[in-house]
Amino acid sequence: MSRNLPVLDTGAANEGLTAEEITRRQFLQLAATGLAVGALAGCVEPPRERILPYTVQPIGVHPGKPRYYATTMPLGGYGTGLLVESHEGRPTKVEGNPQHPASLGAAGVYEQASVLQLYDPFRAKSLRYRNAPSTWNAFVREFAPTPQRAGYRGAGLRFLLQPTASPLTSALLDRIRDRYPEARIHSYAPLGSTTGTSGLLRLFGTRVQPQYDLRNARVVVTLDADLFGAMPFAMRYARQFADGRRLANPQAPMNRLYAIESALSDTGSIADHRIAVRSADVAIIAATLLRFIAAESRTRGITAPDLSADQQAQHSADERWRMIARDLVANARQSVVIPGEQQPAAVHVFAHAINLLLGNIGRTVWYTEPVLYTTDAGGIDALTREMKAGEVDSLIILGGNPAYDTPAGLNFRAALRSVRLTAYTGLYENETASACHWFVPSLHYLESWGDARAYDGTASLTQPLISPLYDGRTADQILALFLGQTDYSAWDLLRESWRTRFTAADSDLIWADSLRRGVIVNTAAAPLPVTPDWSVVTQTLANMPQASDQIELVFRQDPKVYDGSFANSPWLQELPDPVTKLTWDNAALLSPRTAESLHIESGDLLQFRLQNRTITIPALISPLHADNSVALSFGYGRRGTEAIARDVGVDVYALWPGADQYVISGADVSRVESKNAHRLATTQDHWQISGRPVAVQQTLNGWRADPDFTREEREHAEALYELLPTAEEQWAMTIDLGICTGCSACVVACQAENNVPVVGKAEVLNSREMHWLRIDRYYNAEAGSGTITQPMLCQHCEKAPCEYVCPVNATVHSDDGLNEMVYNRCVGTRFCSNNCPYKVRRFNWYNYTMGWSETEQLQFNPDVTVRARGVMEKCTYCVQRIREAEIQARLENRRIRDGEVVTACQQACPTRAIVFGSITDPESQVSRTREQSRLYSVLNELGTRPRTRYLARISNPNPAFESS
Amino acid sequence: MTRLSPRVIAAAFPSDTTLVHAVQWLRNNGYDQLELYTPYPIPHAEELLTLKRPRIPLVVLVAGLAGAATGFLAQWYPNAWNYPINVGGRPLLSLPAWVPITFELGVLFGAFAAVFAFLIGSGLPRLWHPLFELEGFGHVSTDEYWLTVTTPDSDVDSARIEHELVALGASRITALQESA
Amino acid sequence: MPAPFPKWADSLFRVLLAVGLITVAAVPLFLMAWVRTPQITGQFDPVRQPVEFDHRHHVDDDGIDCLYCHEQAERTPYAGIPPTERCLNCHSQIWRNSPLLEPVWQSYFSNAPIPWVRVHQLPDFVFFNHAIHVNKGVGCESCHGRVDQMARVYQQMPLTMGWCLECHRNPERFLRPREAMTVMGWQPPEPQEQLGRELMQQYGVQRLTNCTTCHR
Amino acid sequence: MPSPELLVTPGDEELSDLLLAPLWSKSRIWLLLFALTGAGTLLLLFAMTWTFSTGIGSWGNNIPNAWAFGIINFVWWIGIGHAGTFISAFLLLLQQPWRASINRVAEAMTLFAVLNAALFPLLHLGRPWFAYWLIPYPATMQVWPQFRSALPWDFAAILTYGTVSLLFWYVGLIPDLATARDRAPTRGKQIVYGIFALGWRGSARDWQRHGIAYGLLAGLATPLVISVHSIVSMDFAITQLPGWHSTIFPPYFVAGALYSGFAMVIMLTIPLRRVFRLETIITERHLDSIGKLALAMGWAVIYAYVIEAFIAWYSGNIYERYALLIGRPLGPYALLYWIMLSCNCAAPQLLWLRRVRTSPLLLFGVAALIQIGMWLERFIIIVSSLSRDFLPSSWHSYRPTWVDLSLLAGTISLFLLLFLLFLRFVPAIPISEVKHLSHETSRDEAFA
Repeated sequence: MSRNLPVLDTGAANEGLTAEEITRRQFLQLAATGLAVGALAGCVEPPRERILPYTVQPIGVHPGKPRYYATTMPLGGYGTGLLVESHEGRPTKVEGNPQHPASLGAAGVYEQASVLQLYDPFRAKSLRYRNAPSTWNAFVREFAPTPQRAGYRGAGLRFLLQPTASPLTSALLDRIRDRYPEARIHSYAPLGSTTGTSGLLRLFGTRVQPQYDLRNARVVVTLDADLFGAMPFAMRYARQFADGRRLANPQAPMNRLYAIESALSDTGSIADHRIAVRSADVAIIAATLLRFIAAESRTRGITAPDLSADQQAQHSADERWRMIARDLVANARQSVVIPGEQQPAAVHVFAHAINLLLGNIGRTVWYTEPVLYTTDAGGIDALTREMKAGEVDSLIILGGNPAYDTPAGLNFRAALRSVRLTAYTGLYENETASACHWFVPSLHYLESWGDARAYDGTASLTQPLISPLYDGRTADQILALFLGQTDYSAWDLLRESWRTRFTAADSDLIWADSLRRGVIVNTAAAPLPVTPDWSVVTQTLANMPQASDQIELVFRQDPKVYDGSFANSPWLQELPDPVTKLTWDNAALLSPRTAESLHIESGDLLQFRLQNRTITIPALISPLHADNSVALSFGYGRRGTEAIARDVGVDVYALWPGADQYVISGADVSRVESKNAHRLATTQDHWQISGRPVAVQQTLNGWRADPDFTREEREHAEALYELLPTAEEQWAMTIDLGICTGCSACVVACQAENNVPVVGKAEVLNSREMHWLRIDRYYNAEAGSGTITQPMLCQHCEKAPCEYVCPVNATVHSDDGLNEMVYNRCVGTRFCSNNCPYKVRRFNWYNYTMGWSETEQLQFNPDVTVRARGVMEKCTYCVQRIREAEIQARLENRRIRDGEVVTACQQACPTRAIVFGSITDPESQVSRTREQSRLYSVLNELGTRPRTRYLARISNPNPAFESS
Repeated sequence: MTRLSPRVIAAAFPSDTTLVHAVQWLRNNGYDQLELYTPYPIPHAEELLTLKRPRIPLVVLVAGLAGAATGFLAQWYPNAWNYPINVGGRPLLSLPAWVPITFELGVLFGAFAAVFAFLIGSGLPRLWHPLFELEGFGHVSTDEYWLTVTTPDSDVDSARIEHELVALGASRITALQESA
Repeated sequence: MPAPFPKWADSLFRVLLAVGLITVAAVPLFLMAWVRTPQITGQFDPVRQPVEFDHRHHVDDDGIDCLYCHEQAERTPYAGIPPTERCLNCHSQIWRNSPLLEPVWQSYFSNAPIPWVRVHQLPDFVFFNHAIHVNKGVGCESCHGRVDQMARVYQQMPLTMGWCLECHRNPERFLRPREAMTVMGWQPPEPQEQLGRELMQQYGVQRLTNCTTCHR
Repeated sequence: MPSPELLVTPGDEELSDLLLAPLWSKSRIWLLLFALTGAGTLLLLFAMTWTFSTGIGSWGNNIPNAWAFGIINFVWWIGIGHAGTFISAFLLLLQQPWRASINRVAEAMTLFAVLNAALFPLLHLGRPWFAYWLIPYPATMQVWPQFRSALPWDFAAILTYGTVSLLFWYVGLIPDLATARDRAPTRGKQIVYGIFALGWRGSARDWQRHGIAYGLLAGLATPLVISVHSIVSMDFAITQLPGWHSTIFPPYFVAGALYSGFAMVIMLTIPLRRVFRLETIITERHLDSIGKLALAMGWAVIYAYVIEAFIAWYSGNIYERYALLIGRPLGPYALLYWIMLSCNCAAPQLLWLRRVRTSPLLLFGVAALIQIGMWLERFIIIVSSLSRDFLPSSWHSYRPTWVDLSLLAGTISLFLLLFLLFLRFVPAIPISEVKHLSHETSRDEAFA
């Protein structure tokens, strides 16, 4: 409870690291004493608590009132702007920054989970040199002399960074290249594919980065691209796409999405046409599309090169490609074809050739200079080669985890041994840390100063919300060492670098403004004019590989642990995979037919052999997966000191042949005979909706034919008797299934906001996961889309079945229409759960929260009771936020404004699929959604009168497909 | 004439039939202050001694109704009056839901009433009783059939009674002064 | 075999029986009474503080207003415990050498908080917001009692849920004008019930008995 | 002609001694059984301690299967209890003389079964230490129980049922305790039984009041026993869960309860008469009659099954249809379902044969099958309905843990343990009633 919280400020929050700062040890002790009493007390009186006031109270700090600070989280080299909630100097919750282009107010699973990573008890706490604890001063002594060494031009000096767009880091790197001409700077991240840039380099002759805008795209085609999941800027794309299908009525215009991919992705699950093909075949399909479009365009008198000359690939036999091509041409200048980042260069060439033909450039697509810092030093393979050749004297690894996440084919770990001196900085003492001489804990972005650029180049600042918990440094500080700036704090470096950038006059003003906004205005990259070289296209077309149907392996980003850097986050480990609903594991995904041909079932162990490397991994059959394709996700099978990630799942890097080689054919697959199959903890076992009116959907034409098709599921008979809530506000929620991609940001957001515990694999296997909000996913062959995802949370029924069966009044109805769950009154009969037709209630079978470490408890939301063993819990519509707003409104003697109360899930949702508000205000957003004709209640016939209603999903399939 | 303290004669019989005959004789001769002690309820005892039925059923009825009332109030007061809460949109006065407990408490009270009425009416528990002091009274619960008759203290009477009871098959006869 | 029991056994047995029945009935009654005693509610137990701060003196003699130290009461959920500097606003001038102030100076110079002991402690699942109560006409005294008469502060009210409900159900019985918020021993100028109803109108006070009003 | 309730009409004294014999004599076999059941009871205590200390999580329950073994056992035990009250109270009102020799055994069974049943609602709570919140009392928080829920009904029903059964049993017992007092071989026993006999002297007036009170208790117990299992059935019927939400539940459950109850009476009396040589007191006539009752109840249950399925189909409700017509016969618990049907519907048909009803061995076998079948019935009703309800997304099956199993085994042991103690220290056959009966029969013979 915040009341029990030690009232003190780390001071780091806004005005730099001032003298106000209190040491980490004190901070933790005090904070912990405040939180130790976090759980429901039984009948016993707790001991007298202490209250620790400030000695000198900082201006504007009101204990008990959270404060919000804008900052930026770097991921995959790009920054996402965030607003972070802070209670007495404890960051507790991450929200999106509406002003930031990558966020637009939303925050995805990684952003949401990052706050827990800050408090991860397994983070590295101190420096180390050769397995012995060391100090920063010792580290400085080791490297500070380097710049002084007369005549030393950096021979044998190598830096390995993760891809970064940080202006500060870039500036430092430039200076380092000036100071050490012979030093080389390499950047590597397993998912940092370079095929796209090289493809465009070939097509345009310059290094460019494509920028997409879906706002005025009527037709979108993705070529193995997880537009709304894995790609940078995914949240922005999702929002833009959703804006194209927020249908108020059947006549509203609607965009159309074709997803051509192997493994089902968030993008595929919301696509109007999801076409499953081997990733290896995407190139051929792209080529086919290109040919059709070229031909198609010429028939319409649009000038386009003749590409039909050379041999037809067999995929062109498939009518669907022709139809897609027609659809694209019909929507020329307002369509876009987007290639997957992990697809080979050829696909990028074709995709952008198509966009050129369609005249999309400048409308839905344009090009800018690459935002990421690039050198011509070559990638990880070049570096490894040099290391093996003994050309590397000292290697400085800034972040990442190359000893783990580099392709086994390179054998980077072994190469490290042939380097005289290696230093590594990272959050954890992971595989790389143990392989290097020096280890320096790095700072979490929530405790460090820095900057970043978004995918479109927009720059923004990273400011700390808390003083460093452990003895860490930023990568920039280490780089500065090599420039002789030994005792510079991250703040000094940052402020200095920006002072030069801002116009000197009002530099400080801009600085303050940028900190407050969370973005630095007008810093987006400018569009570059490009001229394509069509001969490149024809060449590429000419030497296309032949399509085959041998089994391919697809190496991909994991939707939960990214490339492994989030593997130690309990939230993400327990987050059900958006598609497979798998937790605490990774598995080889394959289609039912492929599984059949291999005679395996889910849970059977598969062995993959590729160039004398083998891994053994459980199989998981995923409907709608492409045949003869196996998807393997990175990031598991960790061996570092991160206890939670340790030995969870299987390390597929061990099979990965080489950087940028994400799709591999020719691996041999065999079933491993074993007594008991591996138990995969999935949170949803039944994937058929079996004709039940649960997740309702309709095609656009179907809707136009019958505008009121949900009437059965909306209208309810009059009740014999009823007691209706009477308060001024009546809370309700509407969820638009038409734009829910199932990305699961809401699930983690809810977990973070409401202190929802993590239970572990064993408990998940017994269906005891605690998520208040889950995302149900059903497969359905009938309708246009392959699947439908449905966020399922407490429906807050006006005639709640759970309430009248509770023997102790522990779950009752509030005057403002909430289904209240009173933890401290609950005796745990679980009768309510039995009578909940939506099964959204969760039970504390054990004392799940008690296992949390001192630091993790710092993340607890002080406005929400931490539940103890034996009580029921469930979604409360974030009642703590409602009451907060209510009190504020009453203090000001006014009504609560529409949009003043925002639930955690609503706030996180990238597509704004969740709308919340009061239905007593006819003008409120939620009231308006409830007037729509596709509104319905789940299990309407039960007469529970849910306050949570859904808008049926409308899909927009190509009529041509249905006719054929 | 002065009132003399009465005396009690207790007689044991081997069988219920002999006992019944003895009783009939005593009643016919006007000795009405009788009590029988038997291992099991012998048939027709009521008629023999012309006992009137105790009012236990009435007591049970009243108690039962009281119980039911208690049960009803114990539900109405908390849920409809003292802390009215909207539960599942159901009306505060959810009468049908209150039937079971109302009934159960009626039964409970009734049952207790029945037991207490029986115990109090029979003056139980009573661990000690003058009869327990009598030789062989223990057989009453097994295989002997006893009667006690209270007589005015006149040797004539008692002698006559005792003699007659023996004739009627009494296996054992004891006389004792009734204490108050 | 003799008669099973002597005469006296009878009366003894009945007495024992009676005693047994009475205890069975009495135990729950006793418990219900017991949980209402200060021993359980924690009332009237003066708490020793790290600093011998005498409210009686500061409030009564010096006439310092509650809000001078607990200045957040009107604006935030927590009334706020004054920062050390606040004590020194005065005591850097007067009584500066008093030994009683030793811990205060220590805190000030070492920049370490004074570990005050909490007096009014609600369970962790209860969320109480000072601002809204104070602004809607609930006086300090109503919950904290006559602090002006306490050398060492103690909890005067039972702070049980039932006690809270008394006011949440019938605010009119307890409300007072905002001006009189911090007055100790305030007496309603007109009949409380009537005044209360007026104030409820004026401040827009509601009768809140929803669970989530306090439990979240 | 039907075989009489008593094969012999011994003299009062012999009869008393025969029926009191177990109280005075020690037997090796009794000690052995006592040790066995005692061990089982220790297991129960261990499992209970484990549950309380580590949490209800140690059971196999989950969401959606929030109720499982705990409630299954509860319903099973409370059901078994019913036959006792039925035999002693209902048959008393119907003046069935044959009840005399077995009613006390049946009542004892009821008591112990109810005791076991009462354990589970407490055990299965998430926070058992707050169980008293189900009682309406003036709390300092001024919050009350919620009486629209069936659980407070349950609480009241079981409380009443347990108490009334105890009173009924004890009132019936008083005269026999007096006999025990007067036949006691030692002073000690005389005093103990004397105290419990409350000074019963068996005067005509006492007998009269005793008779009336006993009759009234029977009159109260009979509707009570019907109400109790009806209320238990409402724990399920008042919900809207397919497979629970059904108006036939009250009669259905009462019938099922009596069904398993009679089976238990059979399973107890058959060894009892054998061990204590009571064939002359508990005669084939008794077995025969209970057998018939069991058969009748079997048919009542079969009827309920049929109606349940028919209504599910007739309602046209897809959820009901799935739960009863697909989920049960074909779902994850199909095997148990079919075993249940064969135990509850097929097996009892043997009872049509008099030979089966009167042969202790066969009858015992059938009873055992019914017992298993009825436990499975509760499993099917509860688990198969919960594990697959409305939203396919939340479907999940259930598997018991060692704690669940220990609790079941433990309560069975406790039940037998208590029953053994009962046989050893309480006149298991109502002496005065049997005497009464024997005198009547002899009188009948005299008139004949």
